[in-house]
Amino acid sequence: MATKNYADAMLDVLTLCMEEDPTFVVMGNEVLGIGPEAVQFGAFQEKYADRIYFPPCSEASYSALAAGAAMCGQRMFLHLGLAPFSYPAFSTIASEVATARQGSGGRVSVPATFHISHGLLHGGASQHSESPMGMYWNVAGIEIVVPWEPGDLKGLLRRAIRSDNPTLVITHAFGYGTEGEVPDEDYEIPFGEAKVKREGSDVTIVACSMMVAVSMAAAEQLAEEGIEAEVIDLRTLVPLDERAILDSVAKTGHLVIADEGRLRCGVASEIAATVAEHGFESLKAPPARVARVDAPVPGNAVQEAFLAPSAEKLVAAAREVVGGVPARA
Amino acid sequence: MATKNYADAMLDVLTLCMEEDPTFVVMGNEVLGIGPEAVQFGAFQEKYADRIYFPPCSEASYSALAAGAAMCGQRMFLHLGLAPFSYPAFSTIASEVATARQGSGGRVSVPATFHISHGLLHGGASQHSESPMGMYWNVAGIEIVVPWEPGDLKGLLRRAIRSDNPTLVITHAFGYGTEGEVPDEDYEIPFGEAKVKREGSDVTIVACSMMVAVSMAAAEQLAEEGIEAEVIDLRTLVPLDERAILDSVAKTGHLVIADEGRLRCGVASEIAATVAEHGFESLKAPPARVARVDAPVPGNAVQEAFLAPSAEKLVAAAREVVGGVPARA
Amino acid sequence: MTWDKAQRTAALESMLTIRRFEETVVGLFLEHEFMTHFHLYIGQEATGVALMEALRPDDRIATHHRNHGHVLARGADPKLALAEILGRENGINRGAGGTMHMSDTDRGFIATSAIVGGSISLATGAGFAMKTQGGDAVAVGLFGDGALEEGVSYESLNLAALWELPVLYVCENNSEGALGSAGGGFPTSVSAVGDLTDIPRTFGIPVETVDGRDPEAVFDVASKGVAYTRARKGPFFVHVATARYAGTQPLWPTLPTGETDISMAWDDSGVSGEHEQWYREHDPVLGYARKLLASGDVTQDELKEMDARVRERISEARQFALDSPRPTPESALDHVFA
Amino acid sequence: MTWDKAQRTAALESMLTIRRFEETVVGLFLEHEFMTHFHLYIGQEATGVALMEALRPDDRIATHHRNHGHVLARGADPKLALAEILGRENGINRGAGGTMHMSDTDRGFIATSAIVGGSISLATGAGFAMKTQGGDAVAVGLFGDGALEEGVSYESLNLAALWELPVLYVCENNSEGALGSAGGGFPTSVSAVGDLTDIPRTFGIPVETVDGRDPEAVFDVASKGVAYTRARKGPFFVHVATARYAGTQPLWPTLPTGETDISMAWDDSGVSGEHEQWYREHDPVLGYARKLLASGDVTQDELKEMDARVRERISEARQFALDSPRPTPESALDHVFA
Ligand SMILES: Cc1ncc(C[n+]2csc(CCOP(=O)(O)OP(=O)(O)O)c2C)c(N)n1
Ligand SMILES: Cc1ncc(C[n+]2csc(CCOP(=O)(O)OP(=O)(O)O)c2C)c(N)n1
Ligand SMILES: [Mg+2]
Ligand SMILES: [Mg+2]
Repeated sequence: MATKNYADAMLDVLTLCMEEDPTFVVMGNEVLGIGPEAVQFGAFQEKYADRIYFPPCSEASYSALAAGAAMCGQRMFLHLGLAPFSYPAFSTIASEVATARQGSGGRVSVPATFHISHGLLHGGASQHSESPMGMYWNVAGIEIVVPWEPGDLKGLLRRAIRSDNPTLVITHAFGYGTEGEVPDEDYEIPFGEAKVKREGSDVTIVACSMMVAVSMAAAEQLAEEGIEAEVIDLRTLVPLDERAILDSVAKTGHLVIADEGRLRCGVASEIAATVAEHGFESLKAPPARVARVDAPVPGNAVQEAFLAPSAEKLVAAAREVVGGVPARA
Repeated sequence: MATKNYADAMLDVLTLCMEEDPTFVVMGNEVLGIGPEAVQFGAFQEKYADRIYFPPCSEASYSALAAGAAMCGQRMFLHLGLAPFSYPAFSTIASEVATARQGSGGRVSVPATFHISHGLLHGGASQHSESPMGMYWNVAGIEIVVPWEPGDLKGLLRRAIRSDNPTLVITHAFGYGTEGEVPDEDYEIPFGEAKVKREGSDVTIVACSMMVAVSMAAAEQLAEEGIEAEVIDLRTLVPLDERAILDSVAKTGHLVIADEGRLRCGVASEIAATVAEHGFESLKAPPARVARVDAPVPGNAVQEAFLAPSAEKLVAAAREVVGGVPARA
Repeated sequence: MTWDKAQRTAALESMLTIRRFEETVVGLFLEHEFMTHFHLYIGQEATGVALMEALRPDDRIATHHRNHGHVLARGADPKLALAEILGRENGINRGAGGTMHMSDTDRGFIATSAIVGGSISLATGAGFAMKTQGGDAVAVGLFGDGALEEGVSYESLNLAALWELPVLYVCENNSEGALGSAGGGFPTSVSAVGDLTDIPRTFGIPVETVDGRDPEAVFDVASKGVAYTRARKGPFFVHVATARYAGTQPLWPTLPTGETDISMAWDDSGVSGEHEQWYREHDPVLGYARKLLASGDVTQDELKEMDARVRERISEARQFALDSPRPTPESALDHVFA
Repeated sequence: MTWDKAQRTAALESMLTIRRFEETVVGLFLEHEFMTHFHLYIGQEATGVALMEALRPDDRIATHHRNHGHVLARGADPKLALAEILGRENGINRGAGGTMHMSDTDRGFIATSAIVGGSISLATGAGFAMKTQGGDAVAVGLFGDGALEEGVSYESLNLAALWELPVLYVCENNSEGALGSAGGGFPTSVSAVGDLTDIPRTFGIPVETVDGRDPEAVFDVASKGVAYTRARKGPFFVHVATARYAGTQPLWPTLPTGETDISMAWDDSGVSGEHEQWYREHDPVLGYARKLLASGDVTQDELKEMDARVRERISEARQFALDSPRPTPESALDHVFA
C-alpha cells in the first residue's frame, strides 16, 4: 500500500495492461493530462512508444476508431481529453458505441474504454468546465465510472478495461494530483458497488467524483454542529447501487445530493427521483439537490464559485433538511 | 379556427416569417419531414425557393452556420432531421450555441431556431428512435420547446423564431400528421406556461410532446375506474412552469410523469426531483416515472413496445400511487 | 484476372438473388409486415457481389443503411435476413437490427450503421485492429457518396492514411441521376468537390473509379485494392459509379420498374416506356445476363432455370420469415450489456 | 500595394503593443492574478496586425483560443482586454469570457471559440449572413493548423464553396517546429495532407500561402483575398506560415526568450544562445523593426520612443486591470438569456 495520485493509479493499470496484452493500446490527444502529470507519464511513454498513439484533433473519428477496433476484440484505453472535447464524438458514443450490442442482438460487443476529465477549472470559462455525467447517463448502453479515490480509480479502471462493455471513465480534471492509498497489487473493483465513505445517522449525502471530497468536508463541519452525515461515494453510475442509497436513507431519513453537473436532468435529479420513487417512506423531509446552477460558466472564479456546489452549500442544505420535518398533507 | 396538422401549423409560421422578413431563411436536410407531408411543403418550397437551403449531410457545420449567422442577426429555421442526426452537432449546440451569450458577457446573442423530430418509430431500431429531451435540458443556455397540439406548435414556433435566444424545438416524428384546432391569425404563445389539458382531483400526470396524447388516453381509462387524472402539457422545458406542476400536485397529492425519453436523467427524473424537492408536503404517495426503459431500442415493434411508455403503464402507475398511501416513517 | 464460367454464372445468380430478395422486401412492406423505412440495393447488386468475391472470410466489414445486398453477397442465408427485416427472433440479429442494422458477425460484419459516416469511421477502427493484431486480414468500409459530406469521413481517411491502416474504402456513388430534394428525398452528393476521388487523393490515399454495373470490373479493382492494403501498404479507396434506382427515395422505396423480367435479357419486345433506359443500360442484372448470354456462358434455358431456382429460394425464405416467431417483449433487455 | 511610412510604423507599433501585452499576461499569470490556461500570440503578431488592416469596420470576425493579438490588432483597448483576462467586471466581456473568449462585438467579433473547429464553422455562418443580408461586408475565420484536423472544418469549407459564401479563411499554421507531444503538448498538424493548402483546393477554394513574419506580405495576400470575397466570388483561403514560439505549450506558456529587447533590432551583441535563431530569423517584431530601420522609416531613437510609449500604455493597462472590480457573484446569471 502506497500513497499515490490519480496519474500513478492510471499508470499502474495501463502498465499492467501493456504487460499482459501485447496488443493493448493507449490513445489520446494528451493521454494523462498535459499538466505536470504529463511528466509522470514520460517513462511509460518511452517504454511503450510503439503502442501509444497521439491522434489528430478529431474526436469523432478516433473514438469511432476505438469502437470499430473494439468490435474486433481490440482492447484500448482512449483518452478524449476534457469532457467538452467528447462532444464532437457524441454521435459516435450515443449512436454507435452504446447501441452496437443491443442492435446486433448481442452478436457485437464493444469492449472499449473511454476516458474524459470533467469539472470546474477556476476560470476555465464556458467551454472548458463541463461535467456531463447526466447527459451520458441518459445514453443507455455504456457503463459509467466516476471514481474519486485513486485506489478506487485503479480497481475500477482495471475492471473497465477488462469489461466486455463500452465503459466511460469520468475523472475530475483536478483529480490527477489527488493522493490516496493505492494497493500495489493488481485488483479489480466490481461495478455497481457504492462506498460508504463516512457513517452517519442524521443525513445521507450522495456524491461522486470530486464532490465526494467536498461532501466529506461538509460532513466534518456538520459534525461540529452535531449533525452526523453519512457520505456515499457512488463510484459508478451505470450500474447504480440503488440499494446502498436506499439503505442509507432508510437509516437517516434525510437526503442531500452533491453534483458538479448542472441541475436539470443531472445526477442529483436522478438520485432524488430514484429515492422519491423507491424510498419515499424513508424520507422525513424533502431531498435537497446541491448541483451546479443551470448556466454556462463565466470565465472568472467569482461567478464560477456562485454556480458551483460547495461544502458551505451542502452544510446549509443538510441543516435545512434535518432541521424541518414538514407536516404531511 | 381550422383543423390542421403539424405540417400546416409549421407552414403557417414559416410563411409568416418569410413574408415579414425578406432575409428569413429555412434550412434543412428534409425540411418538413420527408414523408407525405413533404407534399404539403411543395408549394411553399416553390414560392420561396431562393430562401430554402438543402445543406449537405453535415450537421455539425450547418448548425454552426446557423449559429454564426444568428450571431450576425440572421433569423433562420433550421431543421436537423431526426433527433439522432443532431448528435454530430452536439458540440456546436452545447459548446457554441448555448454558451455564446453568457460567455460574451451578454454581448453576443444567438437567435437561432433548431428543430428536431424525436420518438419511437415502431421499428426504427437503435439509431432512429431517440428522444433526447433530457440530454438537451442538461445543456444550460438554450430554450427548449416540446409542443403536442398543432395550435401550440404554431404559437410556440412563432415565439421561438422571434426569441433572441437559441431555441430547440422538439416535435414528435409522428406529429406531422396529428390534427388539431389551429387559429388562422398570427399569434405567439409565451414560453414557460404549461397547459392543463384535463382537470382532475386524484392524480397529476405530467407529460410533454406525444406523451400528452398517451396521458389523455390513460386519463380516460382511469376515469372509468373513478380516478380523475389532471393532465399537464409542459409545452416548454426551458423555461419550466414549476408553478403549474406544484399547484396541481398540491391539489391531487399524487404524481405520475410520462416521458418517451430514457429513464435515467430524463424529463421524468427532473420533474420527480423538482416536486420531491419543492412539493414534498403535497405528495401523499411516491411519484411514479413512466419513461422509456433504459436501453437502446431493438428493431422490432414487440420489444420496442416493451420499452415504451404507454397508456396501460400510466394507468397502472396511477392506480398504484392513488391506491396506496404509504405510512410515513 | 477475370472469372471463369462457373464464377460468372455464380455471380449472376448471386446478383439475381439480391434482386428477388429486394423485390420481396418491398412486397412485405406493402403488406405491412414491417413498418419502418428501409433502403433497397437494386441497381447496385454487381458491387456487393464482386466485392465480397474479392475478400477473404477473415476480413472485417462495416456497412451502412443500404446493407441488404452486402450481407447476402457475403453469403448470409436469405431466410435469416428476411426474418431479421421482419424483426423475428431467429433473424440474423434476433430481430433487434431490422433492415438497417443487419450485422452478420459470422461473415465478418462488425457493424451496420445507419448513421451517415458511421460505417466509414468504424471500418477505420477495424483496420486499426487488423494491423495491431497482426496477420494480414483487412477491413472494408462500405458507404455512399453522402457519407463524404460528413466531417467524420474526412477525419477517418486522415487517420487511415497517417497510420497506414489496412482499410479498403468502398464508396457506392449512386447519385448519378439522384432524385435529390426535388423528389422529396435526401439531396445526396451535395459537395463542392467536383470529383469525389479528389477527397481520398488529398490524403494521399490511392483511388480508382469503376463502373458499378460490371461485376468483373468491380472485382478487378476491388482485388487490386485488397491486395494493396493486405500487403500493408496503407488504405485504398474504390469509387463505384452507379445510377440511382428510380424507386430509391426515402423513406419508402418502390418498384417503378416492376418485378424484374429476366426475359428482357434476350427478348427486346417488352423493353420500352418510361424506364427503357433502366432496362437497357442501367440494370446490372439484365446487363450481366446479356453479357453472359453473348459470351455463351449461359443459355436462355439456363437463365430461366436460374431465375426459377432463385425465386423458389426467396419465396421459401419469405415463408420462413413470416412463420418465424417474434421475440418476447421481455427479451428486449437481454443484450444491452454483455 | 504597399504601405507608406506612417502605416509601416503604425503596424510595427501595433505589433510591439501585442508583444508587450502578452509579456504582461505571462507576468500576471505567474503572479496568480488568473488561474486558467491561456495562449500567447507571440511570434504571430504580424498576421493579426496586417489582416485587420485589410478589413473594414463592418466585416465580421470569428476567432479562436489564440485571440489576444486579433482583438488588440482590431483596435480593442489593452486596458479592457487585460481586465477581461483577469475576469474583471469592466473587461471586454464583463469578465465572463476571460483569455479564451474575448469577443469585442463593437469591432465585429461575433465569437471567440476555444473549441478547435469552432471559429472556422461559425465564421462560415457569418459569411452566410453577410451574403443573405446584402451589402458587401465579409466574414473572417481565424484558426490554427490543428483546426484542419476536425471534420467540421472540411464540412464548413464545403458549405462555403457550395454557396459561394463571402468568407476569408485565415489559417495560422504555427506548427513549423512545433513541440507537439514531445513537449507534453498537443501534437498539432497531425495530418496526412502534406500541403495543407490542398484542403481548400479540393473544394475549389482559391488559396495562397504567405510568410507570417512579414506584415506587408500578409497584408497584400489578405487584401487580395478580401477583395475576391467582397466581390462575392466566393470564399478565399489564406495559409500563413509561422514558426511556433518556443514558449508556446499547453497549458501554461512561458517566455523562454525573455522580455523582448528591442535594441536587438540594431545591436547584435546580445543576439546569441539557445534562441539565437528566434531573435535573428523568427521574431516578427524584431524582424520588422530591422526592416524599417534599414528602409529608414524609423530611427533607433524613434524605436526607443515607440517602445517606451508602448510599455507605458501596457503598464497603465496592467494597473487598470488590477484595479478593476470583480463581478458580483450573483451577476453570474445575468447573461444566460436575453
Ligand atoms: C448523421 C445522419 N444524418 C442524416 C441522416 C439521414 N439520411 C439517411 S440516408 C441519407 C442519405 C445517404 O446518402 P448516401 O450516403 O449516398 O447513401 P445512399 O442512401 O445514397 O446509398 C441521409 C442523409 C442519417 N442517417 N445520419
Ligand atoms: C474539439 C477540441 N479538441 C481538443 C481541444 C484541445 N486543444 C486546445 S488547443 C489545441 C491545439 C490547437 O492547435 P491549432 O488549431 O493549430 O491552434 P494553435 O494553438 O496552434 O494556435 C487543442 C487540441 C479543443 N480545444 N477542442
Ligand atoms: Mg448515395
Ligand atoms: Mg497550430
